[in-house]
Amino acid sequence: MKLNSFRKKSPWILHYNAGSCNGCDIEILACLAPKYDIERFGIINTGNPKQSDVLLVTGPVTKRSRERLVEIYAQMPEPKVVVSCGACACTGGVFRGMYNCEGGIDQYIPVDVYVCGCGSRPEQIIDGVIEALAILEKKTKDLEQSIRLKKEPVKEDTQLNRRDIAAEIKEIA
Amino acid sequence: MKDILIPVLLILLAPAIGGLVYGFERIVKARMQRRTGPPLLQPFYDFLKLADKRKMIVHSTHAFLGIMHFVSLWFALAVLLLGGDLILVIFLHLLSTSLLILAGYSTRSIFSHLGANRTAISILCYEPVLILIAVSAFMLTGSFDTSSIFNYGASLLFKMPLAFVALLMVLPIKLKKSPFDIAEGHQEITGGVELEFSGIFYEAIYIAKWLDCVFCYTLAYLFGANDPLLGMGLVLFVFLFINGLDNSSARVNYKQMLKFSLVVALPIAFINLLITILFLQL
Amino acid sequence: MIKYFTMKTFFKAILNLFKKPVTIKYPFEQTFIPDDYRGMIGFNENLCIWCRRCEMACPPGAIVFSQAMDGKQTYHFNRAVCIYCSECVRACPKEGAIFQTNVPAKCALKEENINNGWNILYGEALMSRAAYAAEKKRLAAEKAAAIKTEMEKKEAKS
Amino acid sequence: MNRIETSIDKVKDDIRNFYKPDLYHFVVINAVDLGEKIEVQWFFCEYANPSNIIAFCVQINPDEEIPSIRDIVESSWVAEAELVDLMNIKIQNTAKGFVLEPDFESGPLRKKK
Amino acid sequence: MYALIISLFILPVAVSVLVLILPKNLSRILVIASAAILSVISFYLLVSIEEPFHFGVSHYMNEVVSVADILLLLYFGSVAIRKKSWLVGLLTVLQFGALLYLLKIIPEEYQAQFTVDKLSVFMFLLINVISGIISIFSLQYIDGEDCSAFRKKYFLSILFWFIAVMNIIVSSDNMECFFLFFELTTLASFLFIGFRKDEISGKNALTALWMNQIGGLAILGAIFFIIHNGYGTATFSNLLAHSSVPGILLPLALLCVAALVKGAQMPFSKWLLGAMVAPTPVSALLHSSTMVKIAPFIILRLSPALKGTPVASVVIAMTGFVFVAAAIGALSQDNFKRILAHSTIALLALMIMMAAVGTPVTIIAALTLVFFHGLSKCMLFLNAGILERIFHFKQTSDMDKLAETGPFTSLVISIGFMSLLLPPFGAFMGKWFGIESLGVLAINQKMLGAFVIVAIACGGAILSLLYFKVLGLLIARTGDHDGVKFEKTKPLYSATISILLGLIILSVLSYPFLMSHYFVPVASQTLSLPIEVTIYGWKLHVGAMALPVVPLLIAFLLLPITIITATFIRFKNVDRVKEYACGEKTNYSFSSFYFATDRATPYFSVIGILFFITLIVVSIL
Amino acid sequence: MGKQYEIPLGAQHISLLEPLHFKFTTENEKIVDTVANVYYVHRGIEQACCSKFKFRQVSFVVGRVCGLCSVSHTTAYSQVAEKLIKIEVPRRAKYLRMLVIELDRIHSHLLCLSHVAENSGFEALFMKTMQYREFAMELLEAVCGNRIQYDFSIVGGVARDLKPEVGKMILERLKIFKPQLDELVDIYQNNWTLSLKNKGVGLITKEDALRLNVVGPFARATGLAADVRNEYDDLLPWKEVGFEMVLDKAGDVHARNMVRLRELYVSMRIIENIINGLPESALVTETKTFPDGEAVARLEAPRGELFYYAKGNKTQILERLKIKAPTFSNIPAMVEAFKGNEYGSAPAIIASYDPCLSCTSR
Ligand code: SF4
Ligand code: SF4
Ligand code: SF4
Ligand code: SF4
Ligand code: SF4
Ligand code: SF4
Ligand code: SF4
Repeated sequence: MKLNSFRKKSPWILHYNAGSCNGCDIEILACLAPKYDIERFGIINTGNPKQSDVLLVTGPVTKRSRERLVEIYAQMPEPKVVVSCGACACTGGVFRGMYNCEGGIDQYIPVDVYVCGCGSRPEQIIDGVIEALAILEKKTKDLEQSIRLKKEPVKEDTQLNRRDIAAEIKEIA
Repeated sequence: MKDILIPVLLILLAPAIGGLVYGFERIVKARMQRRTGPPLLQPFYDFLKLADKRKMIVHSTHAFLGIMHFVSLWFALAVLLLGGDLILVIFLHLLSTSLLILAGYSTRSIFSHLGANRTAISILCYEPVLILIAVSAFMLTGSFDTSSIFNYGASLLFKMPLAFVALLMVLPIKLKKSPFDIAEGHQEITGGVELEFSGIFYEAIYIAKWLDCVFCYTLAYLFGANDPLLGMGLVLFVFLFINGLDNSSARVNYKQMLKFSLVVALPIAFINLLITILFLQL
Repeated sequence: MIKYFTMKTFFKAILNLFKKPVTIKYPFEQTFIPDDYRGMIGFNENLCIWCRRCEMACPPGAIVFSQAMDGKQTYHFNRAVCIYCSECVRACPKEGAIFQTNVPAKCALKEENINNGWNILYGEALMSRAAYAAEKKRLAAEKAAAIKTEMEKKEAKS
Repeated sequence: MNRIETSIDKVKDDIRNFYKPDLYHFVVINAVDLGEKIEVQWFFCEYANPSNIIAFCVQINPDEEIPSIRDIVESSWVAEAELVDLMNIKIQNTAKGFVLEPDFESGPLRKKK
Repeated sequence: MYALIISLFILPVAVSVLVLILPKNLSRILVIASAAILSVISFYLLVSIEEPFHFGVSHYMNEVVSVADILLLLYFGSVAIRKKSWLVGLLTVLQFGALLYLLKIIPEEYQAQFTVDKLSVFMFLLINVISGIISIFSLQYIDGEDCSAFRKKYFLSILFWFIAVMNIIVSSDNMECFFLFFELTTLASFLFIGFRKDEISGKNALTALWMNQIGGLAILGAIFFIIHNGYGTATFSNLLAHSSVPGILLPLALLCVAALVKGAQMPFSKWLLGAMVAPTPVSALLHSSTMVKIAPFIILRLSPALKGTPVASVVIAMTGFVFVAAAIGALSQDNFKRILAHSTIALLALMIMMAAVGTPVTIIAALTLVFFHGLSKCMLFLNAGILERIFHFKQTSDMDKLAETGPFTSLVISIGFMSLLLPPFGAFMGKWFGIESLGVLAINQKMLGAFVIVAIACGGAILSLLYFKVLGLLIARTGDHDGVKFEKTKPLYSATISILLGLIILSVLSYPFLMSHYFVPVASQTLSLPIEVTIYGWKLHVGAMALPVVPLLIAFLLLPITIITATFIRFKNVDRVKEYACGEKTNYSFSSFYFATDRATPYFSVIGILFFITLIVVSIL
Repeated sequence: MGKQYEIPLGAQHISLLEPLHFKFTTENEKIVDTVANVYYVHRGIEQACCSKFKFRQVSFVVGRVCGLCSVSHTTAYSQVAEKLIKIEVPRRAKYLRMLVIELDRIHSHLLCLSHVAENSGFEALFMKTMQYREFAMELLEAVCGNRIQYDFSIVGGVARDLKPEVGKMILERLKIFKPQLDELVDIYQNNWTLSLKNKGVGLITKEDALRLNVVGPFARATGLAADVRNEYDDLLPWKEVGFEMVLDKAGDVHARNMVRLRELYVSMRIIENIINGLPESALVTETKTFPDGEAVARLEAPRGELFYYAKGNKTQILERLKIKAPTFSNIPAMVEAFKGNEYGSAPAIIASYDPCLSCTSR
């Protein structure tokens, strides 16, 4: 495990429940608890999108949650990663195709890590977050590089990202 | 020369020291909850990370006030460490806090507002007590300068233990520790004033928190000032006390806090002042 | 007010400092998983009789069979759709064809395209089956037609 | 389960005569689409003899307005609001949009014609 | 010199007559010019007067004063009859009787009626500069008033007449004369408050009248006791000369009562609060440089005699109480002007307290407070006028859009409030000195010292809370706008405000200079003590006290610059996001804490009355 | 503008596990009015259960109505489905169902308590409760094969048997848990700051409870004896295994905490009794009939009465399934109980309702 190399980062998580059954949410809570204690990795559950790096989403995104999810995602500063927790957040799980939900959060925001399981064990969530940390680091580097090389990076992170990177490029030029 | 050198070094290193204290505090907190906790240098990792984030602000006034909060707090700390006038230090601290409060008010964000409201209330809770303690110290030493406390023959702790008790009561308010962490009230107002800061701008607030740690522990140290060992012991005691308290109490609401401070802490400080004036004066 | 100073919790908290944390070192040490943990679904192609009952029983549709034109079926399973209810195992008439392991599913990365990919695969699988069925029907019809023409021919001959 | 069949005009009075807050527990209001008609059921149970579940059943046409029992059973507003959205029926003094987005037209629990 | 001082008395009177007759444009020019001239004269006096300058006008003056006194009382009597106010009537009758008796017993000998020392000059400067600015401001303001053209002129006329009265009052030494002008200010405030002629104005004007009349009565009483007990003539200088005579306490106490009444200390705060109904320049005038400032002035005058007496102790205790009580009272207010008024009462209490303590440092603190409070309050009240006239609101709760609609006004008001609250502004300096020097006080008067320190600490904290409440509303804004475009106000408005703003910032920046060259000489002359000012290390030593100048200077730079920069700064290349509202998009309404502290007012009044009684009782014992 | 603040709480808020939105109108942080929006989690399960899923699959779907008392949902559904297909469940299956329900209750109550502690700003107690709660999760994992979403009850019986060694393990762990529970009771009862935050807060009287038809620990904390376990002897033999009703009088947050804590003792006793007296029989009753007719079933989930109504039409797919969750009944009372409290207490009050909106909105 090369975990030590990730330790120089401090991912702060934001948890949003987009209509899940609470199953995965309580497992996220369990991750914070002494037995799993994800603060070992410097993780804090901030509850504040503006200071978070990792968005942990559960639930299949109901129609009413959709706008809130996107809003919260937009308020998080890059670099950020999204971890979808549990089958229903990944793909809709058992709720696929129900009339009021959308079948997976990646229909609305780009997801980096999918944590499987229904409900996912805390171990799985930790694995997912650690996976996310690597991506976070890579994204940070990409962002730096893109500023240095004055070129557009990370394709997948949509318009939002591109706009501010363009601004930074202008600044350097 | 040496007199100046050490404080100056301390001042320059204050954020680093504060960061370490903060990191240590997080570990202690975790241990008190039977967790492993983050590594000691975690605050610095946070620091590095925050610097990397995309810069996002609500508006410039808000962000700028946040930065100035940090600057002025550092300045207040510098005056304290350089042995400046205690009352002035308290007011300079008020100044820095007020910048934070204004930052909170400057956005149209509910929680930020509530946080600012509550911070303003908490000023009401601790400022008079601190002033009374400072005046008591003056009564003993004959000067408001912190340096004179160092030069005073005995430790303040033994001369005015009640003042120390009062200090113990208001420090959790200042450090935003349970049961008086109402200004931050994570589960209620998600951080209050800090809420709208992000990235590098949050960094200023974050480090200001570390500086606040140093500030408060320095106040505690003053009670054992002429005996460094006692001073350190006091700091350790205060540290344990505050964290122990933090981990064994729920958050009260602001009215209860106000009541507590005005009915318990303030009278204690006042009695201490009276005792000092009546019996102990030079 | 007096109670404030007689807080048992306070001293307990201080004492906790000297106790060992209960935290497990998860990513560095594996945790205990019971043998009958409901983990990944395994599939044994050799035992399967391709009855598709598991697919039928699966609530979220995490199992899909696609079918090639030669009639060979392929089993697809999506670990991000599966809710690990083991209903498929219960539904299977052939013991061991489909079974549940105690390995929790690994998380998937973006590259795996686990959601949209599955949607596409699902559609394709259904199409392939429809195509196979149509093909089969066509063949059967052809065969029937051939037989019919043959019969007619025979009839005509006779 | 005791079904008490009644009619839309009488149901409110029936419930008013029947319901005593300290004797009966209001459970929920349910509706079932029977095709042509919709059956609405008000469920109560007795605190003293809990196995005794009483259901006031009324069959209505989909466009009829159902009386609200909010003035008898205060807590019935949630159930009523939900029914309005999910069954697409009318209940006195109850607006759409509590459960579903206000622009969601059809009642999802109705049978598709 | 003499001519200059007299011109300070005559010129405003002349202007006050001229504005009544001159056409509008001419009178405008006249007002502006005379405001400038008055300021220049008082500035020149400041530089030139070294020793106290005694002079008297011809001895007809005494007769004139007596006649004027009687005429004034007759007018009050007519008011009492017209308004059917038995209280005013009673007080007038009492005053009349006392006056007549006094006229009989006052020994007929010539004496200098006027003394102009540094304290008077200090007041001159404050009065003339600030009132001048206010008069210029009112030119514009009164234009928008809904009244006849004559009344507009009449308003300006009283204003200048008031300036003259103030100028005389701070330089008069003779108490009889002092009484006359004291009551003339009462009259002025009565006319001002009643200016709008509606029911509330009338009622409040009457309240102001009778309350201030009590002060007048107290002065008459003081004169009576001085003469009756045979301490010589009824002049301030004579009083100070006799300060060690035991029975002198009673007249001192009575004069203190007069001061406390003018200073609107509880329970007499009502008249000042009632004065809000008058046009806003009046409030500015009453609160900043004139009227209420008579209170600290009297106490400052008397402080050498007062120092260390039981009377001083009672005054200190009382003002300590008022400081907290007024601060608490202010918390419940929502009206901008009322908040200002309450804070005036609180700060006046602080000034009086400082003056009553009477050590060099506290005198300097009192002077500092008087000076900076005058500037800040004037600016704030003028802004209150602008808010009414341009933005059309009076409640603080409406101010939350101000940062966007009126960035300049909001900036100015913010600075005004900060100058009442935060280091390094003057008001803060006053508070700070207060605490530090009261520490010294506590060495002698232990209990009192302790009590007052608590009062200042708490009152200060409560006041901060109050100011935060307002500042918070002022600074609220949504998002950035490119560049700050100041709102358009009337030229006279922005000119006066800018001058005041400049003065505040200038005086804050030059505070160490002001202190050593302005406040210290005044204080030392008032106390007739030499006060040493030295700079040693990074500290400025004033008498026994040391000011850390360097940290202060840095604080000087830190705060104003922060606030001003915060208004103008625009971060480049930084993205803007919306506020966090739990992911929801609806708008929510805001407000700040409010405190229903007005319930406590009756109790405060009772305590205040008790203090007044104690004051008299202590002085008799 | 004026003296009133409107404070949003939710949809995303750190003190909430679930998206629900409260809009508090406050004066000086004192709540004067509350508006609640609780339908963020509406997914359309009822409709899906009577159109998309076969009636046997439905028990897995209704489990996902909510992860916290998924076993209650599956059991309640199984009961109603068994009534429709007219079969009797084997005794051992009934006992095992009760076992898992009680284990689930332990973890659910502890979760709720920890959440109350967290929202009262008592992080250490949150951590402690969560730490002690882990044993229940481990036991559930051992019994059902998953930490949440047990999928244990299926139509006709239960999905898996209890291994004897697991039974032994449960008894051992309960022994360890007992002193821990005593410790928790001590803290929740006696901690001064916590009682400041919890006593007299979020008050609902017995009259209110009757008027607003409150259920579950919420109702029992007011003194209203409403516990389905007391009632339905025919479906699950609660009385046999030693059920006792726990009541309190105060009706505030503290009383709710105490009711939950004391119920844990009852649950522990029930579990012990079940394991000691587990009858031998088959696990599932097989049948090939399809559901027909109407039936209702009630079950005491950790948060209160769960009510299922089902109607079959002799096909694989149900005609109608109605789920009435406990929180659904409590919403009217929830909205009322805020009035007059400090905003600072609101998160704790919310947590003390133990709101679970995923089944309210389904
Ligand atoms: S994945 Fe399963 S357990 Fe997790 S939230 Fe979704 S339905 Fe619940
Ligand atoms: S492109 Fe225009 S409309 Fe779209 S996000 Fe940017 S600023 Fe807004
Ligand atoms: S019931 Fe299902 S498995 Fe059996 S023949 Fe029909 S489709 Fe195939
Ligand atoms: S375990 Fe359940 S969800 Fe997973 S494949 Fe089998 S039947 Fe489908
Ligand atoms: S049910 Fe069993 S035998 Fe049938 S297709 Fe599935 S795995 Fe194969
Ligand atoms: S685009 Fe947005 S931030 Fe910019 S001026 Fe318009 S409203 Fe303000
Ligand atoms: S009451 Fe809550 S925990 Fe229970 S099923 Fe409903 S949502 Fe889940």
